[in-house]
Amino acid sequence: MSVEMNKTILRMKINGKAVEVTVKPTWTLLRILREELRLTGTKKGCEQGDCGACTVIMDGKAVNACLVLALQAESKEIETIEGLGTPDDLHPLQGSFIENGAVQCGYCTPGMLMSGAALLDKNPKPNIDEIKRAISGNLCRCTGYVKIIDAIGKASK
Amino acid sequence: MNKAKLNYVGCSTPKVDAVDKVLGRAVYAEDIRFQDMLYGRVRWADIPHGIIEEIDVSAAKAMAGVFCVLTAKDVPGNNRFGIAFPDQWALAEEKVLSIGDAVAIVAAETDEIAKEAVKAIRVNYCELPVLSNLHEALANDAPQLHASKISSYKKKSGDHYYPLGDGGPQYDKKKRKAEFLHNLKGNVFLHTKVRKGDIEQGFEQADVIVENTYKTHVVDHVYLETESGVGKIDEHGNLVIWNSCQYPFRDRRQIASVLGISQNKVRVIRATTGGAFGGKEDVNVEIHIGLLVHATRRPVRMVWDREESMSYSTKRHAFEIWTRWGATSEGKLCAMEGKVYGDTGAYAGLGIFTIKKCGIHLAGPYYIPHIKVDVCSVYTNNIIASAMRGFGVPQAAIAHEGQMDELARRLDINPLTFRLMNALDVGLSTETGHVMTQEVGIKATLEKLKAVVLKDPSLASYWDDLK
Amino acid sequence: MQNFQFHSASSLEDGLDYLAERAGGCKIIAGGTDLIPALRKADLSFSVTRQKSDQNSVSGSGELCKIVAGGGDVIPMMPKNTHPDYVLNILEIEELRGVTETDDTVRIGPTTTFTEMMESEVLNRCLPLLVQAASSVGGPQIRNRGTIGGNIVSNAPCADVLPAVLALEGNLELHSKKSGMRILPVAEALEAPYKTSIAADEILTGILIGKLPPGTRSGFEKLGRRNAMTTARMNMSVVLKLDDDGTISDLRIVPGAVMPVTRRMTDAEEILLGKKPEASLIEESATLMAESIFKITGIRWSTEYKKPVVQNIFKRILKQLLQDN
Amino acid sequence: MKKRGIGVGSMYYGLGYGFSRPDIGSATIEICEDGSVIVRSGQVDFGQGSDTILCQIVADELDIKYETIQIITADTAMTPDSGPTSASRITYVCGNAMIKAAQALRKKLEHIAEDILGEKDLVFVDGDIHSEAHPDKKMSFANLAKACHLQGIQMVETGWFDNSTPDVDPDTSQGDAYSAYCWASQLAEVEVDTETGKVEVLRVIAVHDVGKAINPSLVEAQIEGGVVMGLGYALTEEIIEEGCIVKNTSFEEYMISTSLDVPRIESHIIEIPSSEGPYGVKGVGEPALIPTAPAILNAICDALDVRITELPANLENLHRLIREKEKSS
Repeated sequence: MSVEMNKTILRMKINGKAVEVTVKPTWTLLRILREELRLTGTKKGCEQGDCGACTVIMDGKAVNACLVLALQAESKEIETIEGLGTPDDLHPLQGSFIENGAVQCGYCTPGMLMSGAALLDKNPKPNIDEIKRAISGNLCRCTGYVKIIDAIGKASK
Repeated sequence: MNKAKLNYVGCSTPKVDAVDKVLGRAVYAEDIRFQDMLYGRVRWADIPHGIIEEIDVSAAKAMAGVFCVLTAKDVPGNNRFGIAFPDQWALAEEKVLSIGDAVAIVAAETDEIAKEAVKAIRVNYCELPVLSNLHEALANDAPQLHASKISSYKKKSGDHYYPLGDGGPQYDKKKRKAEFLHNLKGNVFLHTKVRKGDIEQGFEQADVIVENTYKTHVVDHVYLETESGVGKIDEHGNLVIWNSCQYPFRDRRQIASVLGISQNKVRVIRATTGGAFGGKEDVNVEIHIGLLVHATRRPVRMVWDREESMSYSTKRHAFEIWTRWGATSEGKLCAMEGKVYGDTGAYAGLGIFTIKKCGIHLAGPYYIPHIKVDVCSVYTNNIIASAMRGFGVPQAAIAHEGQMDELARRLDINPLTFRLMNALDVGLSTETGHVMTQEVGIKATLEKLKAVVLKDPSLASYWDDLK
Repeated sequence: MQNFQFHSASSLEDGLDYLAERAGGCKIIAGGTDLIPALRKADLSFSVTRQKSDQNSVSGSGELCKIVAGGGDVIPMMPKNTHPDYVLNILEIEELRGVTETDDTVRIGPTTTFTEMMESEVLNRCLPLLVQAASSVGGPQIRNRGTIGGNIVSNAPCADVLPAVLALEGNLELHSKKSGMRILPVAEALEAPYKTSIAADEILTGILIGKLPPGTRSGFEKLGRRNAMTTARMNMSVVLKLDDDGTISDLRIVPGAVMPVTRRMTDAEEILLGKKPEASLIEESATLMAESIFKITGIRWSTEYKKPVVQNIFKRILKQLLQDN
Repeated sequence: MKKRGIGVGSMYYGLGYGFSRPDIGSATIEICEDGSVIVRSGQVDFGQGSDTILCQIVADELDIKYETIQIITADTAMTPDSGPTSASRITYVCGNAMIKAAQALRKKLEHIAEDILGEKDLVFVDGDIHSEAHPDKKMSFANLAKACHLQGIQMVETGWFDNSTPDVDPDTSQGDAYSAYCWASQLAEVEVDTETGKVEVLRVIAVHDVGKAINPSLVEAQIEGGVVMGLGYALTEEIIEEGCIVKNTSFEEYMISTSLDVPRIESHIIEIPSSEGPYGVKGVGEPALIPTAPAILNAICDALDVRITELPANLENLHRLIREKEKSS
C-alpha cells in the first residue's frame, strides 16, 4: 500500500499561461494535464509512449506526455491542443483537418495535430515523406493516415 | 411538388463533430468527472479455467479509501448476461472459464487505491484443464465447458433473452432447433448447414479440384480509446451511464437485468466514442459501473488500461476452414464444399452470428450451383471472440480468394478474368440461394480494376494474359 | 506507481552527492522512455494476478518480447521489482548534453537525445553509423526524449543504438563521488540483460568514440515488423576498412536483438580480416557468426528464422559497403 | 532479393442482420419555431460519420441548410432505439428512417405553405420556398415553421424502418438471406524481401460498389482505414494466446500499421443503386476491410509462387515458406 507522500509545487507554462500545481512525484505530465488541470483534450491511449495520443509540445518538441514525469516539466513551456486554436481562430492545421476529412473517431486527432504543429513550426513546407515521418509516432486506427497526411500537406501550402 | 437538386447528398460535407474534435473539446467517457466520484477496478480471473473455492475480500475492504468490494453474491438481479444468450457471469460464480472473467470489483477514492485493493483480494481456485484451441475443444474426451442445457441459463435469466439472440418477427423457434443445439454436444453450440444443388453431381462435373485448409488468427480491434465509462444516480434516482459503445439500448437491457431494475430506470448515454470496430458491441465496463454505483450511491468511473483492453476485450475469431472447390476446364465453378470451425472463446457473445456469417459467405461473390457447407461454433477457454469489422466475412474471403487464385493458376486463366467469368450476376443465386436482381455490382468492380490495370503499364506488365 | 522521492540535479556535483547517499534505492531518469513504462508496468493492477503467465513468458516465449521503441522495455524481461525509493533526474545537467569533438575523438553527452544525434553536424560528418541507428529508434516523440545514455545503460537485448556504439568501440566516462572518474569500454560494461557493471553511485557522463580512419565505412540495418515504432526483430552494425589493395584491414560486426547481451562477433570478423572479401569467405564468416550467436542463445522457436536472416542481413550490408567506393 | 507481385481480392457482404433478426432504424425530426431542426436517433456514430450523413439526408429531404440541423444520438432516454451500429447498416437503415420522418414533415409543410402562398407547385430550396410559376411568391422556411407552430401543427415526426428479412430454410440455409449486398474488389501490389520475409505493400487499388456515396470523402475515409486495417490483418497483427492467456498486451507487441507502413491507396467508388436503400445506398464500413488481406496474400503468392493458408504472413511464416520453396525446387 502506498504511503501518503510529499507533494511538491510544480511551476510551468501551459499554452502561454504560468501554472502552479501541487503534484506527487509519481504523477506524469499526462495525469497533471488531464486530472489536475482538466485539460482533457490530450488523450490517454496506452500510457507507455506507444501511441502518441497524448502528444504535447514541450519546449518546441513533440513529446508523449505519458513519458514525462510531471516534475521533469518544471519551468518548461508546454503547448496542448487547447492552446492550438479557438473556434473563431482555428490553427491552419485544424481547419485543414476538418476540410480534408482527416477526423474520424477523433481520439488520435489532438496528438496528430500537435505532431503536425511541431513539424510545421520547424519545417513550414514539408514533403510527404517528412510528414509521414513526423506522425509516425502517432497511431490512428480509423483513417489509414491518408487524409491526415493530405491535411498536413495542404495546411502547409 | 418539385424537389430541387440534392444540395448535400453526394457532397463531401465536413463532419458535424469535426470542429469539437480538432479543438480537443469532444467529451469522451474518461473526460467526464463528477464530484465525489469513485474509481472502479476489476479483479480478473487469475487462471483461464477453474473452480472458485474461496474469495477473501476482507483485506481489500479494510483498506482506507475503499468504498466497496463486490463479488457474485452481491449482485442484486440476475448475475447472467450475454448478447446471444446469457452464458456470461457479471461476477464469476462457481467457476471461471476465461482469463477475462471478473471475480470481484472495487470502488475506491482514488484509482491508485482501487488498484491496490484489487491486488489485496485473495482467490483460491481448483484448476481445471484448459481447452486452448479448436482441436482440444472438439476432442472426444474434452470437458464440456458450458451446461448441457442452455435452457438452464434461460430459467435463471428471466425473459430478457432469446435463445438465438434477438428473435425476430418471422423467426421460428421450432424450425431453428436443428441448428441451435439446445442440448450441447461437447463444446459445439451451433451447427449451421448450407445445402444448395447436389454436391456430388457438382464435383462430378469438375475437371479441376482445389482443396485447402485455411487457418486464420486472432486479432484485436485496437480502438485508441480503451473501454471506459462513468455512472451516477441522477436527480430522479435513475442510473445514468456514459460509455463508449455501439448500442446503448442493448447495454441498458443487460445492465437493468443484472441490477434487477426495470429498463426505464437505466439511462445509457454514449459519450464521444474513440473507435469501436465491433469491439464495443459487447458489454465491457457498463455492468460493473452499474453495480458499483448501485452499491455506493456515488458516481463511479471505470477505465480499462491498454493492457486490460488487449487482454480481456472481445477479439476477431480464429477460424479453421477446410474447403474444396471444383471448376470445369472452361473455367466455370461447379461445386464447393466447406467445413468451417470458429473458436468463439469461453462465451458466445455475437460469435454465433459471426461464425455463421463466415460460413454463408464462403462461396464469395461467385455463382456456384452446388454447395455444401457445415459451420460450427465452438467454445474454448480463450478470450471471448465476438464482432469485429467484417463479422466473419474477412476469414471467408481469405479462403474463397485463395481458392479462386489457385483454380485460376491450375486452369491457366488470368485471376481477374477468372473472377469475371464466375462473378454473380442478375438472375444467378448466392450461396444461400438468393437470386440476384439488378443490383449486383461485383462485375463492375472487377471491370474497373481491369481498366485501371490496363491503363497503367507498371501494373499491366504483371499480367500479359489480361485482355 | 509506487511512491518515490524525486530530485532534479542542477549540476553533476549535485547529482553525484544525491546519488552517493541513496545509491541502493535510486534510479536515474533522463528521457524516461525506459523507466516510466517499467515503473507503470510493475504496478498494473492485474500484473499480480498474472505472475504465473509472466514467468512462463520469460522462460518460454520470452522472445515475444520486447522492447519499446524508445529503448523502453517490456516487463517480462525487465527486473520485476522496479520500485525505486528515489528518482534522480539528470536531464537538467547542462554538461551532460550535446556532441563535441577533438582531433581524434567525438564526445557525446549521455542525455543527448536521438533527435539531437540525428541533427548533429559532428555525428553526420564523423560517425554516420550513430545517426542511422538513432533515426531507427521509435517515433519522433520517443526520439525527442530518449537518450543515447539511456539506450546504453538499459542494456536491453533489442537496443538499436547500443550495437552501433559497440561497433565503434565506444568508451564510457563514469563519475562517482567516492571514486572520481573512470573510463570503461562499453563492451566491458554489459554484464547481463538489463544489467551493466556501472556502479549504483556512478553517473555516465560521456560516451567517447574515436574518429574512424579515413576510408572506413559503416553500415546499419534494422529489421522490424513495421516501419516505425518497432522493436528490432534484429539489427546490425558493421564497420569496415579496406586497404588500398582491397584486403580487409578492419572489420567489426555487431548484430543486435539476437543475443541476451549484445556483443561483437570477433570469430566471424577474424575469418575476413587481412583477406580479400571473396564470396566463399564472406559465406564462411556469416555461417560462423550465426553459429556463434546460437551457441550463446540455444535453440528457440525463433532460431529457425533468425539464423538464416541474420546471415542475409550481414551479407547484404557487407555487399553494400564493398560497393561504396 | 526483392520480388514483386500483384493480386486481387473480391468480396460480397450481406448488409444488415438478415435471417429474420430484427433490424430496425428510427429517428425523430422536430422543427423548432425558428425553423431550426433537431434530429434524434438512437444510432451510434463512433467516428465513421453517420451523424453527418443523416444530417445531409435531412437537409436535402427538407431542402434546408445543413448548418441549421442539430443531431442528438444514442441516449436511451432521449432518442428512439435504432439498433446497433454494426453490419454496415446505419446509412441504409437509419437513413431510410430519417427520410420517412422528413417526408412526413415535408408533406405538412408543403400543405401549409400552399395555403399561405396560395400557389401549387412550390419549390423548396436552401431554406426558402417559392412558387415555380411565380418566383416572387415566396417565404422563408423559418416563417413557414413559425406559421405551422401558430396553427398547432404537429412539427415532430418519427420515422421507423424495418429491414428484417424472412428467415431462410433451417435445414439448407436457402432463401433471401439479406435485404441488400455490398460488392468490392481490390488489387494490391507488394514487394517481398526474400532475405527477411518482409513485405512492403506498395499500392492498393480499391473499387467499391456502395450504391450511392452520400458523402464521398467519408466513403474514401472508410476505404482507406479499412485497407490499412486489412493490411495489418494480413501481415503484422496477431494476438498471441498461450494457455488461453493473451501474451502481447501493448502496442509495442501488437503492431498495427503506422503512417510509414501505408501504401498508396486509390479509391474508386461505383454507384449501382440498391432498390431499398436511401438514394440507392448500400454499405461500405465493413466491405472496406474485407478484400485487402486476400489481395495482399494473392500478391505475395504472385511474387513468390507460394500459397499462404495460415495467417498472418509475418516475417517468420513467410520466410519459412520461402525456404521450403527453395528447398523443394
